[in-house]
Amino acid sequence: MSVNSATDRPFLEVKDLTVRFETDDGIVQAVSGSNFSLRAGQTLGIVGESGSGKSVTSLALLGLHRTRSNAKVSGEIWLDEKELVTATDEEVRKLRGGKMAMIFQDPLSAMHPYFTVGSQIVEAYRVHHPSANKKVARERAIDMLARVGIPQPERRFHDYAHQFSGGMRQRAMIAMALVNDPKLLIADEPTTALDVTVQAQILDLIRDLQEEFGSAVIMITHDLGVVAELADEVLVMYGGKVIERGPTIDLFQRPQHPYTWGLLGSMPRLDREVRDRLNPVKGSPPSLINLPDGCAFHPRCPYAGRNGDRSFKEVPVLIGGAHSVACHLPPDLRNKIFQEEVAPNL
Amino acid sequence: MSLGPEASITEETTPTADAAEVRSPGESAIAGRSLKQIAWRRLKKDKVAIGGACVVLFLILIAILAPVLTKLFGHPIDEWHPDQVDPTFATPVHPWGGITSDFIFGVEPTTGRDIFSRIVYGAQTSLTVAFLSAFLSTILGVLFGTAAGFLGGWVDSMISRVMDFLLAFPQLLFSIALVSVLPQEFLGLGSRWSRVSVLVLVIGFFGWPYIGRIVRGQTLSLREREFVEAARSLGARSPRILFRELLPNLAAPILVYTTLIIPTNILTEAALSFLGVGIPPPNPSWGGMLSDAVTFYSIDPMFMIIPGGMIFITVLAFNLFGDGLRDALDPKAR
Amino acid sequence: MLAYIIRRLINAVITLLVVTLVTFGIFFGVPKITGSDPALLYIGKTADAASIEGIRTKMGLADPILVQYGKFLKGLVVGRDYSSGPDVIHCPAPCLGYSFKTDRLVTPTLLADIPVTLSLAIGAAILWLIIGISAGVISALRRGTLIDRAVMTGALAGVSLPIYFTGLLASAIFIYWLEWLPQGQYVPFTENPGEWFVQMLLPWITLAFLFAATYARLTRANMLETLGEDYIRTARAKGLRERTVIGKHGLRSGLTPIVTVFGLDLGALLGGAVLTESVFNLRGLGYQALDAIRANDLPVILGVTLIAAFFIVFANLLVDLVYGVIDPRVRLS
Amino acid sequence: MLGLTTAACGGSDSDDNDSTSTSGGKAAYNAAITDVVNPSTTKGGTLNLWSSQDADSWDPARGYYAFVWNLNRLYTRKLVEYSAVPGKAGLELQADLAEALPTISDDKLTYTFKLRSGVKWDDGAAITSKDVKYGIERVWAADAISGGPVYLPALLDQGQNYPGPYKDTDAEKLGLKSVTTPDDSTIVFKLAKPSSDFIYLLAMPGSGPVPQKRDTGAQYGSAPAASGPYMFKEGSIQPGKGVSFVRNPNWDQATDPIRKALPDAINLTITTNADDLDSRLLAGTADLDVGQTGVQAAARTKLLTDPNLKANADTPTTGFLRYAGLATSVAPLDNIECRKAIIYAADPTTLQSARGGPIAGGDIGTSMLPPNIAGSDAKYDPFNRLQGKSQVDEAKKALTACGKPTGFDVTIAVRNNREAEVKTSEALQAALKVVGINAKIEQYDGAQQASITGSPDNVKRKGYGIIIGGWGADYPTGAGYMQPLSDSRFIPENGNYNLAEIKDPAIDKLYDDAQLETDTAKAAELYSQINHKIMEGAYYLPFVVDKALNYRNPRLTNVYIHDAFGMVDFQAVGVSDGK
Repeated sequence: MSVNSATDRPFLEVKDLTVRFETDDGIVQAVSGSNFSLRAGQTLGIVGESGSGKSVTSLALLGLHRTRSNAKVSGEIWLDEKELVTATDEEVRKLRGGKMAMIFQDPLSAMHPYFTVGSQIVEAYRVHHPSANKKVARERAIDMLARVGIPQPERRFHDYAHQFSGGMRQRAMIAMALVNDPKLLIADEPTTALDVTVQAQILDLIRDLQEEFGSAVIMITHDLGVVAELADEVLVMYGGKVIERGPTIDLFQRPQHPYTWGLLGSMPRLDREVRDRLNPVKGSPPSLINLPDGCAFHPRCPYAGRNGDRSFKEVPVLIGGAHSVACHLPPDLRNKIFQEEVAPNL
Repeated sequence: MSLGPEASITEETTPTADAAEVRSPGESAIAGRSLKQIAWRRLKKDKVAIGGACVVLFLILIAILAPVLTKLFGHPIDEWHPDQVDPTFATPVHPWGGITSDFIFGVEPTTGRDIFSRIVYGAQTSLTVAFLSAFLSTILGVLFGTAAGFLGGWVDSMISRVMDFLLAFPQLLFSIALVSVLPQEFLGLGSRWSRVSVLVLVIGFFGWPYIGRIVRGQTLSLREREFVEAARSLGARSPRILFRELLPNLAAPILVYTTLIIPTNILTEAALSFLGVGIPPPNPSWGGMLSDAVTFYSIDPMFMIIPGGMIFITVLAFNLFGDGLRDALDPKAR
Repeated sequence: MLAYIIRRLINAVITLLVVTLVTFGIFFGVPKITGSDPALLYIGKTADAASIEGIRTKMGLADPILVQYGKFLKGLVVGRDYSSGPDVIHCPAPCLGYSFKTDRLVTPTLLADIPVTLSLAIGAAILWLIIGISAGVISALRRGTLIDRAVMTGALAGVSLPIYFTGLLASAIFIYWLEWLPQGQYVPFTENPGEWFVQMLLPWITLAFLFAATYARLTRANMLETLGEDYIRTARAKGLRERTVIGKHGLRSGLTPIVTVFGLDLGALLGGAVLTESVFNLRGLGYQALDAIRANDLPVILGVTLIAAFFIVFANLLVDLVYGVIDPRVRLS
Repeated sequence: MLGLTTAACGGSDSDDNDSTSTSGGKAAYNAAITDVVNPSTTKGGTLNLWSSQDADSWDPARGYYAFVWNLNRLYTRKLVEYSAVPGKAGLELQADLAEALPTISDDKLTYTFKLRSGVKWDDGAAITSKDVKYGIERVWAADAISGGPVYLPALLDQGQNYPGPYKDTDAEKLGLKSVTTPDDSTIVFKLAKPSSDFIYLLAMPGSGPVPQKRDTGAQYGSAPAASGPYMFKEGSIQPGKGVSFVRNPNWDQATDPIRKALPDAINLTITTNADDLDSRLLAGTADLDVGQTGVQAAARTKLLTDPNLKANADTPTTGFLRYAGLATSVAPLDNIECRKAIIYAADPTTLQSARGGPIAGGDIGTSMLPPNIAGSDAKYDPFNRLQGKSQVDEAKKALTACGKPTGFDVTIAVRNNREAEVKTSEALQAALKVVGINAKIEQYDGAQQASITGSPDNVKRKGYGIIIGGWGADYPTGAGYMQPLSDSRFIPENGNYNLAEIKDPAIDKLYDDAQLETDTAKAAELYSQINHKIMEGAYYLPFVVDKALNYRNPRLTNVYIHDAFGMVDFQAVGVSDGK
């Protein structure tokens, strides 16, 4: 788990990805021009409020937007030397669930209520292994159930999703995702629907499996704690844009964007004195139909006015190296504010 | 995120909307202030629904102006015109069901009465019955529905049982039988309006369980919802919760389903008249005209097509409008 | 499970009892109130007081209403006897009564009508299921396209057309104008399947048209709701072919609610499709009921209402049981 | 008869020409009214009768439909029977089971019949006078076997209160005192007072013989015993489907001067679709509509516009009269002038169209005695209705005379199950409106007629001033037709048909005189007087004399309209092609 294997090409590379939906109420800019890459065995965390575009990004990667006629995707997605945006539906379908798999949030609604969990896993396996007969597939499925730590897999194989406990359900979900040892695993809020104790178990499970399969993982969450625990690199999204990107440790130690500060501020910490209260980001996320002019965050940004009215006019661009940020505040001013006003409260 | 991106976006575009409304689609019909605005915007955009609404308004106007229209373009509904029909064959002398500049919708076989006037007055009957019975169903439905859902317990089980029972009833049969045993005239309403009120009673009565069920369901789900809980925790008394919190939120579904049972009632009224237990002659009703047409439809199809067409247009218009309204208030249903 | 079924059966019986009670009350009670005397319906042109009295006692109309009801129930369970003058007519259980108008036992009379209604209902059901569901699925998948619009417009028109209009229209066109179909009347399947088919064709189409419209709308709505579900997205994420996603995952849950509606509709129809039967002169339960009501033949009215209610209640029960099987989340208890 | 038809055809000349041009025997429009069409004696073949309504009952004592009485001639022989000839002659009675018309005692109270020898039941048993008496006794058992006419008790019960054979204590169930059977071939009737109509009552199906051991009471209609040339095929009586008759092996042509019995089999098929019946008639797959109530509107057009079809059609008067009774018990109709106002205001033409027009409906009615009954006179038109217009001035005059110059309110009671009657009520309402008489139409359940318009109390209470009705004679004499409608002694508290509630001693007297009059011509004169009295009293408003446009299959032989039934005499018909 190190970031220094600089030579080999990234396993996943996303260039200027833009996703927009045409709805009755107008064009929705779900994701606009986000860039990021990911190496095999690495974990990328994407954080942001709901509607920041993080989930849409993941759906775009899997090409799930394709079934929705009103979705427009532009940019490039390179998965292991293959470009996905321009690829045919059939090509993408073959990759889906095979080379790249996804773990969804609420597993209860994400699993078909009328089919047994086992059969759904078998289905997932056989679609990518047409040669495999039922028996093989069944063994494989039971084996996976066992691998994700479900007791008595043979028996549970025949159960329906609603008969599983929350945690077990999520394990089953993971088993279904990993049944074809994907090279890229996208986990969309895998733990939000679960209670805290189970959350930890699931995260550990994902980490172990990742090491076992050596696959790349994209961890989508609004919970920085999860990211801190798993990710090598973090992407902060706001209003459909990547506003800050950097190695996890670096980002947690020297967060650059006021929004990131807000997120950190809203994150409960064990080492924090009980007396100081959390200070979450005030205000509500922007409408993706008509984003505020200039910096999308400016209406909620307490420091927006600090250097003239640029924030209200220009859209900031992501600048910097390994740790880059999209903010109009000059770096020195930003550091000053962080040191003097924000850090003390964290 | 349980609704997938598109729906979650509608969530973000309506920031003031109560989160719960979006989390559970079924309930999203329950209007928050903003939702009403959205609904209205959607409705205005829905050309078809607006079209339906216009036709409905037009028909209502016709019904109201029936006497005037008859004076202007027609002849009295009970005035016979033997000169307009062939005495031997009983069919209109002029082609196309006897349509002439004088009788713009043609004339009735046998009697030579003016179909236009009879259609116009038929609209009066048809719409009156449909609206009043829908109104009655709604009142009863809301009353029992909220009672069942809100009070719960034995009240609920009682009312639910009654609703199931009524729905398990051969309704049309029973309506026919009922109408034929109920008195032909009372309260000095005159044969026409007495029968209208009988129809309203019967149709309205059999209609209420449909609304009742929906209202009950809504009330049950609302009962558990935050704001009711809140109101309760603030020590609000039941009636207050019922009228200040629940009913306003039931408004949307009630509106939709009331609109949607009107066309059904029109069809039922016509059916009863068709089966001969509707409005007594010489008062016209579309269903009645259709049943008269049975004897002649092979030789004088117009006599069947005109009233049949009217029923069709009317019901269609109401359905279009009703659907539009529902879609507008409940995006999931689109 | 068994306990559940038993409880449901008991409920069903209770419902039926209430139906009989209400019907009985209205048709035997009201005449008592309004003073119209059923006995007079059965006497000829020239009625003398003595014979009217005779009939009244023979019909048991002299008894108080509850006694009459009791006798009716008894007949239902163990059968009863009616005097025919020299000897008695035995009416075996389930005895729905004896029509003094036609001098026939009600039960066999109605049983003889069931085949007609049955052929109508079943035939139409097959048609409307095929047409309605496929139309609904297609327009759900082609949502927003021209096809979708066309289907939905057609469906809306369908639900807005009164069957007694489409029926007449259809026969005017196909029998009188185009002369594709012959005049005629119902012929039992057992007598002549071909003729039976020809004669039932128009009723089937007419009835199916109405229901197909409803089902198309229903199916579309369900499918759309299902296709919006997470598990459909999951299915896609697994890399399943669209065919499998829609055909297996989609239909499986999209069509499950249809089962309920279908059961209830069929149940209601078996009780007599009054309008269709009267438009097409099909002497089924519905027609029988109309005749009975017009002729004030109380025992028959009571019998038909009871049978109709029976079908509906039975359908309800069946639907719930079936649902318990097809939806693993539902546990019957 | 010919002249009568001509005159009766109020206005439409075409009929006259057609009917006069009918050369004996050839098929032509209305030929069967006056002549036997295609006379023949060829036996064999099957007669296919169709009907759009089922028989009310095949039990002779219970049937009341005209066509059922007509078909009854196939399987039931009575002591006397109507002759099998067209025209008025058909109204004459002829000995059937009896070897001759009865010997009537001088006091006109004792009728003695001698049965023919060799008359047998379909099972071979001999038909005895006891069978005849038993059959007649069944008429008393109206509680068990209701539906049929109940005339005989009025003449034969004579205070005995005979309970009917089923409650009869007599061992042989022959306890009716006024009828005696000295031996198996003799039957004697003793009347309390003379009645010239009595013999007609004996010609009714209900007076036919019934073998006591085969009587199953209410179920007898499902397998009646046969004395005529045809019997019901085993188990062929299927309610709502039809019946089939086969030859009765024990019937002997030699014993039967009336019946021809040409076809080998007669099938009656009941269809649920009247239009289907019509198309079958025109296609020749059906021979006759046994109801003889006329074809539907659709077929009517075809029939009358195609000369070939028209040549096989008849529009006989059915013997039914359609009218409105003007209830004298309801103000202001207690005043004759107000009644006159209604009659004058009524528009004969719209009323006629409401009934179906001059051909399918009937001729404009002018008085209360239909043409097929001795004593009627089609030229008698006291209210000048034949000119076909409502006479507003006359009506206004009458109103003034009645003291209601501006008109009055009145209720029209009409059966809800009779489309044509509802239409007539609407026509009447529209016409009355013109002179300021506001009529309110009240439809009542036709099935309950006996207790609604049949109950004078109810009529008074509900104020049914105008009651739409129709009547056909049960037997073709003035009394048989008019007495229930006009004799003050014929007003029961239920099932009353004297709708106007005429209480005129003069009329009652005339009926009694008529009963004493055995000479039919003289009786006819008396009935004509009654008819005049009824019209002068403005008790009834006659609408039309019913006609029905019926089609006969060209292959049929011996077709003619029988005046007693106003329809084809089914028992006489044969088929030419032997199929």
